[in-house]
This record gives sequence, structure tokens and C-alpha cells, in this order.
Amino acid sequence: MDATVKSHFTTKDEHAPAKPLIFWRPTAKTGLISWLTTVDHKKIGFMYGLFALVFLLVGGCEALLIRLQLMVPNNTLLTAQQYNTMFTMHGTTMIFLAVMPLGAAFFNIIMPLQIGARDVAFPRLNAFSLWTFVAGAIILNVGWFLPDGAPDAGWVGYAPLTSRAYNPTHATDFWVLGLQLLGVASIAAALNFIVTIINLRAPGMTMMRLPVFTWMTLVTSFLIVLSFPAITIALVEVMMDRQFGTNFFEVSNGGMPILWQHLFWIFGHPEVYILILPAMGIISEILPTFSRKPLFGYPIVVFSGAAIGFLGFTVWSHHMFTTGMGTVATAAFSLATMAIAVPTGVKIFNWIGTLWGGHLKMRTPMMFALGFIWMFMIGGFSGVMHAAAPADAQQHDSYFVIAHFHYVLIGGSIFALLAGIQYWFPLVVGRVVSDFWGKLSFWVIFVGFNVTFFPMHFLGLNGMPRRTFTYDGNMGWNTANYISTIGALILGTGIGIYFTVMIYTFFKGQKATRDNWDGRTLEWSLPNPPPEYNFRVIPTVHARDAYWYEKHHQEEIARETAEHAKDDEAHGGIHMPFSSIYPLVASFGALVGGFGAVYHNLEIALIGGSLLLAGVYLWSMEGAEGYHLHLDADGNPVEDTHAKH
Amino acid sequence: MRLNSLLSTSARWGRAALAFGGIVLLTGCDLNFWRMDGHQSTIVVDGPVAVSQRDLFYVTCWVTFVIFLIVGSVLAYTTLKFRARSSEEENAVPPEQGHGNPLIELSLIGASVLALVIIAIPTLKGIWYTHDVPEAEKANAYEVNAVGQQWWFRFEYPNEQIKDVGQLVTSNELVIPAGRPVHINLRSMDVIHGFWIPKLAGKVDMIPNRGNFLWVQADQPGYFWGQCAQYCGDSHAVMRFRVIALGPREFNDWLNRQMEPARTVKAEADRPKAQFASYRTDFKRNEKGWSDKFDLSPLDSWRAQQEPDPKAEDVALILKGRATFQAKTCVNCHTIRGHEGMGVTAPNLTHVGSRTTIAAGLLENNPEQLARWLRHPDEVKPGNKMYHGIGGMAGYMKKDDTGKEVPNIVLTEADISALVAYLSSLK
Amino acid sequence: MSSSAATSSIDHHHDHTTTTGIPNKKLLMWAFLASDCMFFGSLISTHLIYRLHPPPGTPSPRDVFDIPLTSFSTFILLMSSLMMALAVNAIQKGNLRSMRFSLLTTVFFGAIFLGCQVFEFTHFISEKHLTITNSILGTTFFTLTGTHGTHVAIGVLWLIMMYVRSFKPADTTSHRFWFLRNLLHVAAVVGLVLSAMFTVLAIVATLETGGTAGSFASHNFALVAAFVVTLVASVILARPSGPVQFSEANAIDVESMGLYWHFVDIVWIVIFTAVYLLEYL
Amino acid sequence: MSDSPASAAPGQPAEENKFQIYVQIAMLLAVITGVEIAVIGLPFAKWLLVTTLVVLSTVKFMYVIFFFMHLRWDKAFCTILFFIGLVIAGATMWALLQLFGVHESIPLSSVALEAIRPFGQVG
Ligand code: HEA
Ligand code: HEA
Ligand code: HEC
Ligand code: CUA
Ligand SMILES: [Cu+2]
Repeated sequence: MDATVKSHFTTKDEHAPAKPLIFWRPTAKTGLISWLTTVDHKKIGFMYGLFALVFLLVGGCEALLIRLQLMVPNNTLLTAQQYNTMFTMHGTTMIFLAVMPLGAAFFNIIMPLQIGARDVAFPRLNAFSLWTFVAGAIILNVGWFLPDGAPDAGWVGYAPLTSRAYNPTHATDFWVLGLQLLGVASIAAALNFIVTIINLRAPGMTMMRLPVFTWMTLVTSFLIVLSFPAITIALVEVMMDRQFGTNFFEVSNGGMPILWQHLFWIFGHPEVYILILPAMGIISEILPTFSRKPLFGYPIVVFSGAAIGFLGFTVWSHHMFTTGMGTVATAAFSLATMAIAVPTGVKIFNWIGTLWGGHLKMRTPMMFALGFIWMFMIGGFSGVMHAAAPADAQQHDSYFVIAHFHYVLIGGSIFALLAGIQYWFPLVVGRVVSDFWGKLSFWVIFVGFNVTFFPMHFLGLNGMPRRTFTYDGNMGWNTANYISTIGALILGTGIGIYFTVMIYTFFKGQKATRDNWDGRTLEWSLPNPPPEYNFRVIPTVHARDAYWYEKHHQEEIARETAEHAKDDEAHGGIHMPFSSIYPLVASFGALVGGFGAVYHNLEIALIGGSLLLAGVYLWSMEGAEGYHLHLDADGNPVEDTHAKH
Repeated sequence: MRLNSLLSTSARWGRAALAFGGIVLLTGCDLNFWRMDGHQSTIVVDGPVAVSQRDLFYVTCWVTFVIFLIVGSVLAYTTLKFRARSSEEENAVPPEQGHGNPLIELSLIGASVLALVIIAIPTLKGIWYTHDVPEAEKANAYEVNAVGQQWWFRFEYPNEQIKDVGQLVTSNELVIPAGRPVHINLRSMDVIHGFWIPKLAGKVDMIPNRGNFLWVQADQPGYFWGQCAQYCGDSHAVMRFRVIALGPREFNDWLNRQMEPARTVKAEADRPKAQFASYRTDFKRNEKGWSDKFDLSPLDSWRAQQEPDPKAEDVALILKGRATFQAKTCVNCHTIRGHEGMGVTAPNLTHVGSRTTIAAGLLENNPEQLARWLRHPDEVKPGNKMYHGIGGMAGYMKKDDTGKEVPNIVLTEADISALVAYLSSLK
Repeated sequence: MSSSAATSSIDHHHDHTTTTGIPNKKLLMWAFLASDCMFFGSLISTHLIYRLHPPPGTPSPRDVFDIPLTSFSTFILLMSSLMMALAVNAIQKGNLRSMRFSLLTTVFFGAIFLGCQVFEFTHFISEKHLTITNSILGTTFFTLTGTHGTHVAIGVLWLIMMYVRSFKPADTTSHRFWFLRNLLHVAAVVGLVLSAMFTVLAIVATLETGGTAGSFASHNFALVAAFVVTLVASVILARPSGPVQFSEANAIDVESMGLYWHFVDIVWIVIFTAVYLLEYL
Repeated sequence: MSDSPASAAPGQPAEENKFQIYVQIAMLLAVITGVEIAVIGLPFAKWLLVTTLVVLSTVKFMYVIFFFMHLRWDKAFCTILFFIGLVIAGATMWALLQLFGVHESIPLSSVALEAIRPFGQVG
């Protein structure tokens, strides 16, 4: 390390310099303040996960209300308006507040560990992403508690239904600004991950040695960074229309509502891959570990992930086959969509190849992973049926679509995320979930899920439209709907078991051994839970499945580690970033500003904006400072050159 | 021992299946959730467009089903075969650390591409076929305009010009000639709607400021269910419509009658005074709006609806209804051609009595349901414009100076029965 | 210009602490700019799509636009890009004074660009009757160029902050009030830029309406006063007061900011062609 | 620009002559802008002029990113990173313009209504 780098840290002089009070750096390691000001990627990831799980339950309860309303024909449990609010918030919540942040939680906690880094590239930016996400979530949901009500224009918010004329209350403004903030949070986080993966890899960790989960993190981050701007612009346009009377979607002045759909789906389709690629990454970690052999065809799995990401930008109009695009455009998007089945199939084949010849350990994560392959395959096949545009003309906006995307979203994303939680739980929390209860929850979820969503294929083919709060009893939909609701209750019970067991394990579960599953990637080389500084010594990577290699070349690695530890000490120990309050301040400013914008209140918007600006300014002035840690033989900090505490 | 565990596993599954079946049977359902022969089926269909779409669906279905069988069997086999059955097996010397096999991977890619080509070819054919009326039949095609509005449909017949008035306009029930391609222009006046007659063709959206169209053909005379298929606000779910396909002669008769102005009932000396039963008033929210009889053979119901039944008509009441229609400002929004009214923001009611449904396909058009609609439009159709007003025109409610909604049109039960009698007479 | 001693010790193109050798901040900025391509891509697409099918009655952009003015501001923005590049060049060689000068010039050009835009907007609105609400052309045009203008304004603010930051004393212990001074300094320069801009705009307005120097002074006394005060304050606050912290090591900060600034410039290159020039064919 | 920095080996910082390079490029950019403005007055076919303008502004674009923004001297990785965004954004813009350019997308508001389909007055 050269001199320039060190100059960022305060070790030059023994005494920390006197600073204006505003540059106070919080040092608490426990308690509320420590969580609010933390820049530790593991804590941030943990909070992402916690919020996401809460919203998963919220979204799930909304889903249950939807299902209860549709249990029997002509039901009166919910009013039309309540129902419309319910599916809008269900979709928005599940996608933006549950699955995406759960993905972010894994990116945050696991990815730096897998590449042998001590943190992400911009720890404070990471905190800002988290808090801005929280701000967005608040704005999105605040309508439940206000007279205007929560958003009810569908998760796709098609113009001109979102215009003042058709949606005069602030509900839609909440939706617009909430999503806007979530977009900022996601982009900031994704930029951070991109830089981290590219720049913070341990020595020897070449791109083609990256664990597949990290690769999928990278691809997902690119998708976020490149797709969110489209919806940002679309939302800006809606907001301008609503607040300043512009004409983007105002038909009487020549506006074209269809433009919203294009901009939305330019974002929206990559978005669904943002939801599935992390899941595929998780599966690509679990299968090798529990088969005790490396991923089959690593390069092609990685490449197909990137190909899916890239192709994801070329197919958006398959959500618009019924908008009258004309034959040529329809054909082009139809073919492009089918093409995605190829790289996706490659993944499925390689996963099976991974299993082939392995010693399959049938533990809970493995059960969910296998469930994923089956269910995702079914969801993918109905996707291909949609891709055949003329057939889609019958399926679009029917329950067939609902069946398709719940198979890929629950059978795909959620199954994989639940698998991932079980898989990394021993590492992050240090306890391991009971195999019996884990498997039980899996089977209940698996059965409940299929009972809920399989009949929906038939509902859709039998002409049941989606987003309908009621239906008549003479349409032939009664049985399937009834079964589906029973299924949802079973599914809910399964998820209930899953989380109960999880919470129990968190407090009382069996302690996990180090490297609980005989893991293959670097995160398993750490004690559980991993210390604040992650790696005592930055590892040197010699092969794919770096930790597996380490375990089989222990002497060589021990020698290397000892040398590097000495080097580290010579450079003044492990440097750690200070906590900071300003990311939180800046996000709070964004929250206030968001409210100001919703209510079209200039003063509040200005206050929020100034807070945001002040937060960012102070954040930049306080600088990326940190302190140094020295460790004893057991890895406990012995001396902390950060003098004041 | 293996057999034992297998037995106990299957016993467990069996019990689970029994329990599940029990739940379902107890609640009186039959398990045939896979039935696909409803009024809006996309599988049991009646026209060439829908047939081609269904056949394409079958292609995709079979191709993916075969792939599923193959991949699934391999996956199942692998899982069962390589499963570790004991902790010794789990912790045995790790298996060979293989890294892949390019040949297998490439051939699987090739196979996938091939499978997709099988789907792609009929897809491309279908895209061009379903897009517009085939060239050869263009000359024979009949033209209609369908306009979506929150939450009902207006249908226009540009070929049928009425002197001094313009084209023929109807609402919520589209009557088309059977055995002939029909080219439907799709327009919207407010938000995006979707025009979908599952048994005749897949949907196409009605998008403001966009000139979409669709073609359908009903092979036989028939009665078809239609549905708005694009979320369009509160009452999207109950934005429905009906399509009636008629043979050439019947269709022409229908057109001729529709071109006539609204029917005026004359007092005739020998006509007995009809007795009106009082209408049900205790409808629950979302309660179904049709009778079982209607459902049995809807086309016959429709035909029966065309003919006035002078014996059941109370002339005085009808006349009173006509006056009420004007007095209560219904005319601001509705048109009854030949009688009063020039409103264009609401369904054209000129021949409303001859339709089988009202309120955009939601309710059967019988006196009881008509009364239900007039009494509580908002309960029948949440948010509807007849109740809340539209485009500055007050409905049952209007906005006062403070922007609060206050009652505007108030109908007594007497008004309602008069209006029902009048509207029902408009055959 | 040949190498000063400091130059050789710092290699600007390689950062040993990162895997690729590219500094994190630079990578972050490039990734962000990739994202911004999509951002402006969507916005420009919106404008062009509506230009493709204008509703009847849309005013012709040719009757609205003022190509000489826009060409001038395009030129100005290009020059600001040049100054930005020179600022990076200077600090990479440890030449603080030269960097400050270049930064200020960049700010100056940026402010001129913004001033032109303010002038353009007010002209379009008051004389050409093109507003953001009265036609789709106004809607997309003002939103697009306004968003670009906002990017420029953020850039100017950032430049000013970087400029002021270069005065942060090396030894903050002996300058207890350095942060206050820093804040004041930012406020002074921002005030200077704003007051200068609006003073010039006021002069132009006076000239256009045929006013005299006297009428200008009487109408805009406060503005001129603010200009003078902030100018003096900026000069005073910029007086050297001992060694500063800012050095070649900060070149990466300036460089990342420069990337942003240049990007705003290339977006304008595209807008100038796609939004303005193409209308004249 | 004949003695362009192309002669400097990549990776080796061409610190010495960057000042001149920057100034030269700025001049070049100004000149191209001037040419662009001149081009719009020329009496040539529209497609030719459009092509010329697009090419010219692309050239300006490339000069700025490769010289002012140092891509030329930086690791290729930066270039790749940016071009991923640039290419996807460019391709999306192109696709959007194509989609809206076709006959189906002509909004009703921009044509006499009859021109698309008979669509009489409402009522
Ligand atoms: C996790 C999210 C996710 C994923 C991964 C996918 C994956 C795919 N989706 Fe899906 N989709 C959604 C989420 C997702 N989708 C959502 C949320 C909507 C609805 C949005 C809304 O309207 O609200 C939607 C809607 C949607 C539509 C629009 C339907 C409509 O509204 O009319 C279409 C149309 O083409 C489509 C297609 C596909 C295809 C082809 C894939 C492919 O990627 C699938 C590929 C996978 C396989 C094919 C299986 C495995 C492959 C093999 C075993 C190889 C061999 C197979 C073949 C050769 C066929 N999806
Ligand atoms: C990742 C995304 C995701 C997930 C996980 C889910 C999960 C579920 N969704 Fe989904 N859904 C969407 C994304 C998702 N959904 C989207 C995008 C839409 C479209 C919205 C739109 O049209 O705009 C949609 C729409 C949608 C509809 C269609 C509504 C309509 O069009 O009218 C339905 C109907 O059944 C439905 C059902 C369900 C069910 C039953 C679950 C279940 O999986 C939920 C399971 C969870 C729980 C049940 C809660 C957790 C458990 C407890 C709190 C314990 C206590 C409970 C018990 C003991 C019972 N969803
Ligand atoms: C503010 C305008 C307005 C007024 C006033 C109004 N209506 Fe309506 N009416 C509508 C609209 C809009 C609909 C379609 C509602 C829907 O289906 O969503 C409708 C539907 C109907 C229908 C069903 C038509 C069909 O074919 O489905 C009838 C019958 C009817 N109105 C009768 C009346 C009577 C009688 C009055 C006077 C008491 C009246 N309307 C006053 C706007 C109005
Ligand atoms: Cu109209 Cu839904
Ligand atoms: Cu999609």
C-alpha cells in the first residue's frame, strides 16, 4: 500500500485532530445509534433483510385478502376500491419492498465475503441506499394511514389512469414519489456493488473465479443501473403532469399514453430479471455445496447469466402484445422473448449436471433449491407460451399471466431466497435451523404454492381476467378459485411455520459449527458470525471455489496467510471506516422532500432538499476517514488507534 | 427396509391426499378445476381467429410439455439416484470434482433452439393471420367502431347512416353478422381499456389517441361474453359487454329496427292495465344480477327480448316515465333518439329495452335489475359516472362549492317504476 | 511543464489498493454515467417521439428557437469542458493555483450557459408563448433542456464546493473556525455566481427595452449591491492562509467531478443536434 | 491534429503535451460545431444532412469522452463499462423511435381522423 492511501486515515498523528462538532463520528458498536449510523455491510444487509421480511409478510397478508375476496363468486369482503388498492400494493410491495431488498440483503452480506473484501467500496453510500429505501417504503405505504388511501392504479400504473383527472387524490403521488426514492436507493446500491465487485476482489480472485452468486450480483446491478433510469423518467413525466399540468400523457394536447407503457416496461422487464438473477445465483451456490462437487459448466453458467441480463433489454414489448404494435414489431419481440429460453435452459441443464454424480445432502436449503428448479421450469414454460404473441392475446391480463409470474416469482425468486436464508443462516447468525422443521415448512409451502397457483392456469384459459374484485358464479371459475384460496391459506401456514422456526432458531436454535455445510466459497472460511473486519488476513485466491481449495491445500495457505498478516501489521493494521450520521440525515431529507413534493408544498420540499444537500455536503467534508484495528491471535481487537472512546 | 420406508412414504402421501380431498368434498365442490368450457373460454371457441390462437397455444403447450417430461425425468432420476441416504454417504470422500462437458452443453443448446423454432414458425404465421382481415375477405368484411369509456362500451356502425342523425349507435351489446369477418376499430375516450371476446378472438387494447383495431368472425349465430381486459379503475371488473352474432337475414332485420327512432307506446282502448309487482329492494353489494333461466340459452333470451309485449305494458306509467326521464335530467347524458335527450357521455338508450343486459353486461335487463340499477348505481358499479357525474355534468351526485358531493338526482320508488316501465318499452 | 518532483510519486492511472488499478471513485463515476445515458436516452426519446408526430397546431420549433444564441451557449459549454480538463491536468501536477483558476473559469462558463438558458426560457415563454403546459412541444422541450440545465446547475455547485474545499487548511487544529469559513466561502461564491448572472440578465433586459444606465441602476440596486458584496467576500475569503490539505492526492476527486461535467457537455452535444439542428432540415 | 497523441504509447502517461492536446481538441470541437450549424443551411438531400449531423456529433462525442474524459489513457475497463450503458441506451432509443415511427403508432391527434379509419362523430 502506498502513502496516498494511508493519508486518508488518521493514524499519521496519535491524537485525532480537533474537529468542529458537526464532524463527530459515532463510535457506538451496539444500541440504536450503532444501527442507525452503521456503515458495516453486514449490519446494513441484515437490516435490509429484516425490512424485506416484514414487507413480505405485509404483502402476503394483502395477498390473503385478495384470495379471500375471490374465494367465492360475488363476495363482499372487500369493496372494489379496497380490492384495487390491495393488488396494487401487493404487487408493488412484493416486488420493490420484499424481493428486491431481500436480494440487496444477500448482496450486502454475502458478496463482499465471497470476494474476500472487508467492506463495500463506499460504505457510507451503502448506508444511504438503505435509508433511502426505508424512506421510499414509508412514502409508498403511508397512504394506508391517511384519508387519501394507498395507491390503487396497479403496480404498472398505466397512464392516463394515473393522471389527475382519473386519480385526483394523493394516493398516486405517494406511489410515484415512493418509487422514485426506491429507484434512487437501488441505483446507488447497485453502483456500489459494481465498483466493489470489480475493484475489491482479493488477490487472485479473477473474474472467472468469482462465485456465481457474485457474478449474478454484478449482472443484477448492471440491470438496476441501466433499467431504473427509464422508470425514473417515466415517473418524472407523470409527476410533471400531475403537479405542473404538462402534457406527456394528456391526450387532449396530443399526449400518447402508450409511451408510459414503453418506458415502464423498458424498466419492467429487466426488473423481473433483477428479481430472478440473484435467486439463480443463490441456487448456483447451494447445489454445488450440497452435491459436494463444483458447478457444472461454470463459464457457460456465468455467460448465460450475462446473456439473460442483456437479452432482458430487448424484449420489453412482450408485455404489450395487445397494444396494436403492428406485425413486424410484434414478431421481433416475440422471437427475442423466446430466445431468452435458451440461456435460461442452459442454467437448468447445468444445475442438473451439477447434481449428477454428486453426494446429494438433502437438507432444507437443498430441498428449496430443488423445488426452485421444478417450479421455475414450469413458470418459464408458461413464459414461453406468452412469448407466442397470438396465443398471448388470449392470455394477457388473464389469470394465466398471474399463474406464470407467481411460478417464477414465488417458485423462483422466493423459493431461492428462502433457500438462501436457510443456507447462510448459520454463517450470519451462528445458529442452524432444525432440519425437520425446515423440511416441514418446505413441504407445506411447496404443496400450498402449487394448490394456489396451478389452478390459475385453467382460470386464465377459461377467461378469468386479472384485477377483478368480483366475478359471477356462472363463468365456471368457482371451483378453481376456491381451491386456490385454500392453497393460499396452506401457503400462508407454510410461510408462517418457516418464519416461526426462523425466529425460534435466531434466539434459541442449535449453535452452528464453523463451515457448517462444508462450503466451497470464501465466506465459509470465516467464523460465525463473521467479525466486523471480516477477514483477519485478506485471502489469496488460487482457484474457483476458493475455500474448497484452501481446505485441500492447508499448509500452503497457512504459510501464505502468515506472511500477509505480517505485511498487514507493518502497514498499521486493519483499517476500518468510521460510522457516520450523514447518510441517515441525507435520506431523511429525501423523505421530507418527498412529502413536500407529494403535497406540492414548496416550503417542505425546500426544507427536505436543503437537509439532503446539507447531509451530502457534511458527508463529503467529514471525509472517508477510519481507524486501525490490531488483532491478537484469536482475532480479538487488542488496540484501537482511534483514541477517543 | 427400503420397501418399508417406501410404504410409509406413500402412506403419508395417501393420507395427505385423503385429507385434502376431504376438505374439498366437505365444502361441496367437485375437483374439476381444469374445466375450460365457460362463457369466456379461450379453449372452446367459435371463430377462426380464436381457433388459430388456441391451436398455437396447443403447440406451445405440447412442446414445453415434452421438454418438461424429459428434463423432469432426468432431474427426478438424478435426485433419487445420487441422494445420500446416510450420513456416511454424505461424508464419504467427495465425488469427482468435474467441471462440465461442452459437448453436452452445446447439444442441449441446439436442442432448445430447435424446440423454439417449432414454436416460432406457427407464431409468426399467427401474428400475420390474426392481425387483420385476410386480404381475400377484406371486401366482405363488416366494419364497426367500439369505444371504451369508464365503465361501458359504445358501439358505432359507420355503414348505417341515419338521415339527419349520423351513424347508428348502440351500447354494451354488439350485434354482428355471423359467418363474416368483422373489422372493429377500437377507441377510448378516457383511460386504456381492453376489448376481449374470448370465444371469438384475443384482446386488443383501446388506447386513447391510438387507432387500434381487431378482427373477429363468428362462424355461427351465437351469444358471446365480452370483458374489459385492461385495468381501468374502480369498476374495471364489471366493465363487460355482450356480442350477438346473427345470420344475414336476422342481422339485417335487427339493423332496420335499430335505425328506427325509439318506440313510442300509444294508448289503446282495449289494452288491459298491467300490474306491476313491487321490485326487490334488498340487493346486496356484488349480488349476482342474472336469473338462471337466462343463463340456459342466452341467444333465445336475446331474441325474446326484441319483441315488445304490449300486454305487460302500462301506457300511463310509460308516459310518466318518459316525463320523469326528462325531468330528472337523465337527458343530459343519455340519448333516446326520436324522444328526448342528446347526451353523448352515457350509453345510448334508444333501444335499451331490446338488450339483454344493462350496466355494461353486468345485470340482466329485467325490470327488477333495472330498478336495482336506477336505485343505487353506485352500489352496483362502484365509482360509476352516472352516480358521480361526468365531464362537468352532474349525476345522482354533484359537487357543491366546497367540492363536497351532495345529492342531485333523487328518485322515489314511484319514479323508479315509471322509469323502468318506460325504459323497458324501448324495444 | 516538465515534471515537478511531486508528479513522479503519484501515478494517476493506477491505484494499488484496487483490483483493477482503477480508482473506486472513477469507476463509480463511469458506472453512474452509463446509467445516466439511459436517463437522458429516455428523455431525449420522449422528445423525439413527440416531434415525430406533433399534434396539429403545434408551433414550429423554427419559429421559436434562436440558433445563434444556442450556438453561443454550446460553444461556451465546450469551453467550460476545456477548462475542466485543464483543471484536472493542473491538480494532477500539483499545481493548485492553476487548478483553482481553471475551476473558477469552468464555473464562469457554466454560469453563462445557465444564464443563456434562463434567458432562452423566459424569451420562449413571454415572447414565443411556448410554455410547459400549452403544448406538447413546450412540455418535452422544457423538461428535457430543464433537466439538462439542472444537471449543469448541480455541476456548478459541485465545482464551487470543490474550489472552496481546496482552501481547507492542512492543519485543522490551528484553524478552529475553518469550517465556518468554508461555509461562508461557498455561500459567497454561490451568491456571486447568482448575482452576476442575474445582473447580466438585467442589463440585457434593460438594453432590450431601451432603458438607460440610470433606470438600470435604480431598478436593480439590490442586485448590484449583492454582486459587489459577494465579489469582495469571495476575494477576501480566497486569500491564502497557510498550507492546505488539498494536493495531488485529491486529483481523483477533481477528475471524477470532471467526468460528470464533461458528460453534461456531451449530453448537450446530442441535444444540440437532435433537438435544435434537426428541426432546421 | 497530425501530431496527435496516438504516438504516445498507451499506458504511458502523456503528461507533457496534454495541455496542447486539450486546447487543440477544444478548437476542433468548436470548429465541428460551426460546421454543423453551417450544414443545416445546405441544399442537399435530407437523409444526407441528417447522416452528416449524426456523424459530426458522434465525432464530437467521441473526442470528449476519449480525450477530455481520459478514456484513451485509462484502463479499457472504463470504456467497456461506459459503452455497456451507451450501447444499450442507444439501441433502446433507436428501437423506440422505430416503434413510434410505424404507421400503427401515428396518434389520432396528429392526423385528420378520417385518414386512419372512418370514425364519425360521437352520439
Ligand atoms: C422472476 C420474474 C420473471 C421471470 C424470470 C420471467 C421469465 C419469463 N417471462 Fe415473465 N413475467 C413476470 C415475471 C417473470 N417472467 C411478471 C411479473 C409478469 C407480469 C407483469 C404484469 O403484467 O404485472 C410477466 C409477464 C410475462 C409476459 C407478458 C404476459 C402478458 O401480460 O401478456 C411474457 C410474454 O412473453 C413473459 C415471458 C417470459 C419468458 C419467455 C420468460 C423466460 O425468461 C423464461 C425462461 C425459462 C424457461 C423457458 C424454462 C427453463 C428452460 C428450459 C428447460 C430449456 C428448454 C425450454 C425451451 C426450449 C422452451 N412474462
Ligand atoms: C414477488 C412477488 C410476489 C409474491 C411473493 C406474491 C405472493 C402471492 N400472491 Fe401475488 N402478485 C404479484 C407479486 C407477488 N405475489 C404481482 C406483481 C401482482 C400483480 C399486481 C397487479 O396486478 O398490479 C400480484 C397479483 C396477485 C393476484 C392477482 C390479483 C388480481 O389480479 O386481481 C393474486 C390472486 O390470487 C395474488 C396472490 C398471491 C398469493 C396468494 C401470494 C402468496 O405467495 C403470499 C404468501 C404469504 C403469506 C400468506 C403471508 C405470510 C404468512 C403469514 C403472515 C402467516 C399468517 C398466515 C396464515 C397462517 C394463513 N397475487
Ligand atoms: C352524469 C350523467 C348521467 C346521468 C345524469 C344519468 N345517467 Fe344513466 N348512465 C350514465 C353512465 C355513464 C352510464 C354507464 C354506467 C356504466 O355502465 O358504468 C349510465 C347507464 C345507464 C343505464 C344502463 C345502460 C346500459 O345500456 O347499460 C340506464 C338504464 C340509465 N343509465 C338510465 C338513466 C336514468 C333513468 C337516468 C335519470 C334518472 C340517468 N341514467 C341519468 C350517465 C348518466
Ligand atoms: Cu375498462 Cu377495464
Ligand atoms: Cu417481461
